[in-house]
Amino acid sequence: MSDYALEVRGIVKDFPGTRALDRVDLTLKKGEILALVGENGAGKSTLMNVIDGVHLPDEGQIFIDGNEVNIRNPLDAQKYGIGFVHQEIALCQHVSVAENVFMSELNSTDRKFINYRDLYRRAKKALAPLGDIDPRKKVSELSISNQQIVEIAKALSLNCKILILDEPTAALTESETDALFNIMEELKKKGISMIYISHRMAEIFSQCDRVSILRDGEYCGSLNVDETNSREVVTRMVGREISNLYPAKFDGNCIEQDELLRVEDFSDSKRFTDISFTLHEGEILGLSGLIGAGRSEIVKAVCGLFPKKKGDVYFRGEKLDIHHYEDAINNGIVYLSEDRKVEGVFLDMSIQRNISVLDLKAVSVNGIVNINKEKGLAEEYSKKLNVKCSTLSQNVSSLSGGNQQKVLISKLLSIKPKVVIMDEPTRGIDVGAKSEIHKLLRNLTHEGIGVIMISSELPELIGMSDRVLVMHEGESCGIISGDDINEKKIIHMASGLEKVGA
Amino acid sequence: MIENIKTGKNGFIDLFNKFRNFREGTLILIIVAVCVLMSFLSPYFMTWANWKAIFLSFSTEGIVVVGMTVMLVLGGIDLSVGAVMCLAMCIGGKLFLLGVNPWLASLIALAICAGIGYIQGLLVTKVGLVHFITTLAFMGIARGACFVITQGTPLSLFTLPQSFKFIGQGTIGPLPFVIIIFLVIVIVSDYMLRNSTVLRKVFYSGSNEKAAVFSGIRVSRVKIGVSVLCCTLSGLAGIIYMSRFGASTPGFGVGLEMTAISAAVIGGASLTGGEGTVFGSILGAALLSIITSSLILLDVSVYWQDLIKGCILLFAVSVDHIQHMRRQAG
Amino acid sequence: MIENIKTGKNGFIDLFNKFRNFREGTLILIIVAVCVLMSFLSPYFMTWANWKAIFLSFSTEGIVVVGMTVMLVLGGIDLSVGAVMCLAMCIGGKLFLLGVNPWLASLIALAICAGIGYIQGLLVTKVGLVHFITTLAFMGIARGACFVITQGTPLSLFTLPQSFKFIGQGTIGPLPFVIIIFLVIVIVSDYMLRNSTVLRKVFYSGSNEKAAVFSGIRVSRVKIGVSVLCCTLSGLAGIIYMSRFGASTPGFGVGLEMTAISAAVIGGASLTGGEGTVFGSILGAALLSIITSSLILLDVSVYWQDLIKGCILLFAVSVDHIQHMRRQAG
Amino acid sequence: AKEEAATPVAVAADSTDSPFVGDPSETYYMCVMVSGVEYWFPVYEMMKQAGQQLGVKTVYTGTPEYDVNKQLAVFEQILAKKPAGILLHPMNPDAFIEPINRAAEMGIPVVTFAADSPNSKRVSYITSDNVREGEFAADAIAADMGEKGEVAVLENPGQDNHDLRIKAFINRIETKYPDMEVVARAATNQDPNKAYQALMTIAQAHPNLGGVFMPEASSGMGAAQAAVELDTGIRVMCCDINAKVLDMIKAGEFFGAINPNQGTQGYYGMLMLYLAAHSEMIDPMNDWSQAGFNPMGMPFVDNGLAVVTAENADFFYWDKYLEKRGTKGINE
Ligand SMILES: Nc1ncnc2c1ncn2[C@@H]1O[C@H](COP(=O)(O)OP(=O)(O)OP(=O)(O)O)[C@@H](O)[C@H]1O
Ligand SMILES: Nc1ncnc2c1ncn2[C@@H]1O[C@H](COP(=O)(O)OP(=O)(O)OP(=O)(O)O)[C@@H](O)[C@H]1O
Ligand SMILES: [Mg+2]
Ligand SMILES: [Mg+2]
Repeated sequence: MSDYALEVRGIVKDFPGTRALDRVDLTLKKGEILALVGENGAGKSTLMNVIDGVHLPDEGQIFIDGNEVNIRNPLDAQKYGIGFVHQEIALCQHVSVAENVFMSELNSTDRKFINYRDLYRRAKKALAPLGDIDPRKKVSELSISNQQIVEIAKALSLNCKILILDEPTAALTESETDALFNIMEELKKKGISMIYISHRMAEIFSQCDRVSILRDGEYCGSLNVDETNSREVVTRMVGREISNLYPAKFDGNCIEQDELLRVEDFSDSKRFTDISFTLHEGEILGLSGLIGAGRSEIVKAVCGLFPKKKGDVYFRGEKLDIHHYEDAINNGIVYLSEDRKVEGVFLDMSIQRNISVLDLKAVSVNGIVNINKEKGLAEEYSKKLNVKCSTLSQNVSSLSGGNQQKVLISKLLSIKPKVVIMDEPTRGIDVGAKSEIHKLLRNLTHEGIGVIMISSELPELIGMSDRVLVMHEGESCGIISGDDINEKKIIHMASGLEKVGA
Repeated sequence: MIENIKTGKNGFIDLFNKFRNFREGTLILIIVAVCVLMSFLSPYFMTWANWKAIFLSFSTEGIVVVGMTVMLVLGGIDLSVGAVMCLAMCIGGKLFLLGVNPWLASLIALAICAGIGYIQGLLVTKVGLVHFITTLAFMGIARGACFVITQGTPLSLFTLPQSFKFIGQGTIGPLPFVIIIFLVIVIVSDYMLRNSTVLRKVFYSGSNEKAAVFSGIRVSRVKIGVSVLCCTLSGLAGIIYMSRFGASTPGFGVGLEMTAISAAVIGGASLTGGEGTVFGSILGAALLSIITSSLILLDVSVYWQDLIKGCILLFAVSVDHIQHMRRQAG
Repeated sequence: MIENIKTGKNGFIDLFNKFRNFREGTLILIIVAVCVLMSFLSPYFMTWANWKAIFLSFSTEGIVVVGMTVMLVLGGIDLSVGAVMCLAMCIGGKLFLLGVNPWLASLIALAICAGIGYIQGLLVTKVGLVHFITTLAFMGIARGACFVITQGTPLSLFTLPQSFKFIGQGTIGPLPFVIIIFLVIVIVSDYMLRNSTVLRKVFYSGSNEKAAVFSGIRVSRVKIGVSVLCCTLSGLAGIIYMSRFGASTPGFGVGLEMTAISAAVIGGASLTGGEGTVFGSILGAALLSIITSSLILLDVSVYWQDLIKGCILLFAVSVDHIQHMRRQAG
Repeated sequence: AKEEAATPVAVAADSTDSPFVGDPSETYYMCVMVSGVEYWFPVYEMMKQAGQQLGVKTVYTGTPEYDVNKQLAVFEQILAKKPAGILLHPMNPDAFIEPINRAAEMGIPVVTFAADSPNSKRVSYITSDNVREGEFAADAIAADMGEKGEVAVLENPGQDNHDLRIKAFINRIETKYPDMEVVARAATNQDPNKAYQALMTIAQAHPNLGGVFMPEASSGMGAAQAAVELDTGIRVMCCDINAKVLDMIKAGEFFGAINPNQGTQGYYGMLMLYLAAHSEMIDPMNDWSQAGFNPMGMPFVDNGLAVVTAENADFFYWDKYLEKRGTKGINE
């Protein structure tokens, strides 16, 4: 009887064009929380998919409690007590939350019929610690953050011995994240072992016992959390020093700059009311608020992607009438959605086609798309954000989560926008790339571009924003700047306890 | 007549409030509306005899619709239902003429249909063909087999024993036996599709195959099972027709697949899978039949019938859809 | 004969290496294989007369297939193509008999078809109905209109001017004019669908509608445009048939929608949108026609034709699919 | 055929081998649509017999689909085989004008049967008169109903000969029988189930419906079944027949059927083809040689029709007929 709950040796996994995993070893002690870190495309998800039987390895062995096992599909994995929270939300949209949570159980049960009343009751109980979601609702009616919660509850419902969490907090807000951590504590006390994948060092050092590092599909060692620091970990996984300092903010007072975008008392039926703000050249304006504050909705409305009742948008002082997102784009206003999979990528289309979509005219010669131009454009920006791929003609579905996000950002920047609105821009992006993107955004502002940034990661928001608009249940609680921008104040305002300059 | 209006109206309002927020609600209301309208336009419409006719006209096809619904929920499609139905009819009939006991003959026919379903399932899961093409090919194969078996001329099964004819022609009390079979199948399958752990897997697989696999569901098995079910039900319909018409016609059931799919889609099923109820599909079938026989009852010129039918259909589904959106919004 | 084999074999190998990694490759190889086989089995197969017959038999339908392909790429489906085609035929014919200049009559007919497409588009985008139901309803409406216009009996357009008959019956050199029209449309549309900025948007919309919206594509416009295109092409086919047959038959083109969809799907189009090429679809149509006429050329008993056809189809698509998978694996 | 035509007398004189013995290499094709339908079989059966008697080869072919386009393709392929003659059932009259004329130019005679292409250069057209079929049916039903009461029709709109039969029936009822009325028309498109539903429904709207007529046998089966279940004495009458219809006629569940005597269509069709192909046999006193038309001038033949009732039904079973003749039907 070994003291390893899980052990993998020499796992190799090849995909057309890439070797995702190259003789990877990994050990998971009983009752520990193991952090698995690595750059985007390092092979973390692939390794987990191999362990869960989603992908079959080309070489290598898997041991559970010291015995070699042969996992051919997720069902086998379940039998061995492995639970898996997938990075990409995989839920049945047409089906009730409750059924999604207990799908595996419903699959293996001997009972002939479903007792819905009981199912809903138990689902409510299972979801309670994470958030308040109606188990009768269809998943399609939930926001992504809530869908992520369902995904987690689903894995927990297996009451497994080994739990794999692949970037569970990427789509979660602070509060929900904390709730998740409490649960992990509980499970740990019960002696359940967990593999926790995240790009947020803070979380890793607060929650995990050990951290294992993957780089370019190769295993490069593990460290005990209390014997190391984030700097070392990052250096190991990226292979170079990363200054996790945020780039210098706008020096001087950005309000004195020319106004770039002015939004005047935007209202819709329920999600937001009387929101007004201005964005100046070279400014990064943060939008903060708890989940459901309606941040996404307001910016979508500005771009003509969400219906509004009243409100005007002025660009450089002149009024724009934006009926479709197309109009916004033509005025150099672009929006990055928080829902990568649904509102972002064309999974079954090539990288270059994903990047060129925003302004096809730019890559066309009298009505015909010029493949070389298109390729050139894609190359330029995928380099800029160094997207990890074998060719630009491979489908986006074959990219790692983080790299898909990078493709989306490339797509936005490819049209040289004047106002960039980003909803959770660094969701699922590795530390190195994250600071790259931060630098990139700041550099953009130096060229006089204005950026509006929504982020549930307060440190990021605080680190980047020159000013922050805080929202509470669809209403503005005012704009803060300078030293006012700090966690305490923002959380205070976001929970509706304080308003400034109202 | 006046009373007629009253009850009509009241019933309407009651139903309306009752069904406001329930998927099939609007469809039922539309059907009721059509019926009320018709009961003014034609004194014969609301007669028991007429309703019996309407029911008889779609009850047997209804059995096929059930299978098709499950197939659509899975995200598949079955173009071979009509041909397979006819094949069961022809095999059963031929065997009977060769002296096989009709019940045994029917069982063999059903078994063969199930077999076809199984092969279709294998082609979809193992080879990875799409349902559309697979079943399209089998539409040709089964139809061809019908012609080979019957040598192109309808087999007259005039000598079928009364006991067997009872399936298709007998009545229990006032109710034709066919309708009883139909109702039983519909009620059972509707309940199963909503509540049984086995059939729920069809929804899961159809809604998001990946998610289903991650949850440990053997999607291939589900797919094979559904194909078998769909073909077997078609076969059953064929046997019933054989018993009702006492004949095996090689050209029977051409175009049935479209009728069945239409009924299901009108009833709220989605061609992309994950959505649909047996009850809804049957309502869809009912609506189509009611419209057809209404037009005949009103002696509408044959040349105008298709046109008017199309318009009514369009109107009905639009209303249904708009209501559905409202419900989801609020 | 020996030489025949040689060239056949060589050509085969060349093609094979050439087309290894190109979507339509396998389909082409399959078709070549069938032809080589047939050229041994029947001396008549490789005759110019036979090929002319085969081409003629699918060239006009091919125009409809083009429209259907674009529709499938969008993720929609059009069941009304056959009826709309027939409608163009009937309107054009009727107007001509009423003394309208045939060219003008044809333009009016085309305009009406485009109008139908526009209405379909509006119903899909504004009301939010699915293509299946919308076009199903219009299948009935258009077909009904045909019967109303012609009062059920074919209109004989014997007096059509030679200049107009040329569209459908004329030949340029050895080539029937129909085939030339067909080739032009296919080549142009294939190129456009692969490269034009406008039609690229159809792929985006079909691949992920929401993402398309979030990329500033006016998906509703795209959808309406495609519906108009699809119906107009169907109308054009109708006009060509009218000129070729010198008649307007109300029952013409029944079931064409299935033929067209099948051809496209065999050619690699996906019913869930985002995939498909005009070239592939046309190859699909060609394969179907070649199989049909081969069986007739071999004097295969009519009973067996459907059956054998089904089997060949199944075999062909299986091979194609397996090859495709191989290619993707690398 | 030209130079032979120059010396017709010689051929006739040489009586040792009669001109009525053809060359075994001569092949005559029968070309139809929806080739699986039994209506054609008796036609071909007799064509085959005539062919054997003349010592020539016959082939049955056509397209399984109900599709002009495909039938045209088949026709073209037959032409490609350079046959001696073609017995054709054109699905659409005008669509075949050009191909038939082309055949004529190639010296391949075409005889149409059951449906015509009047504006083409086909040498001859043999059919049972569709109009008379409709009128016969009307008279038969009227007589049995005492020339008064309500009748209905089930149609297959779009198919020429079917429409003719319906129109004739309605016309006859309206003109000849003042006390009778066609109260309902429904399209059933040869679908037994649709026919079943239609008659069931019509019977509701017109409780004392006395009879129903349809131009084809498939609907007949369904309608008859409905009539049996309704049990209100509705007389079901159709054109064409099949085993099921015959059984019901014998059992008195089916009023009667009109059979267009297909066999003779095949036999005379073959003879006319042969004569047209060997036109040198004929030298009528007209300008054929100068004008260049085929001296086998027989533009139209009415092959009569048969009313099938319980008394004579036994003679119309295809399988019994085949058994009696001991042939393999269309498979040879
Ligand atoms: N289905 C596939 N086909 C081809 N390549 C693939 C496929 N799935 C993953 N890859 C490649 O495998 C490598 C590892 O991907 P993986 O998703 O495991 O990275 P990751 O560590 O999870 O990155 P992230 O942190 O962004 O999620 C990437 O280069 C990716 O492009
Ligand atoms: N598709 C949807 N259907 C129903 N409710 C939704 C949907 N999307 C979001 N919501 C709800 O609308 C409210 C605002 O949405 P959202 O959560 O995006 O706001 P937000 O302030 O942008 O928060 P987030 O940080 O998640 O972007 C939330 O209550 C959310 O649950
Ligand atoms: Mg990952
Ligand atoms: Mg949001």
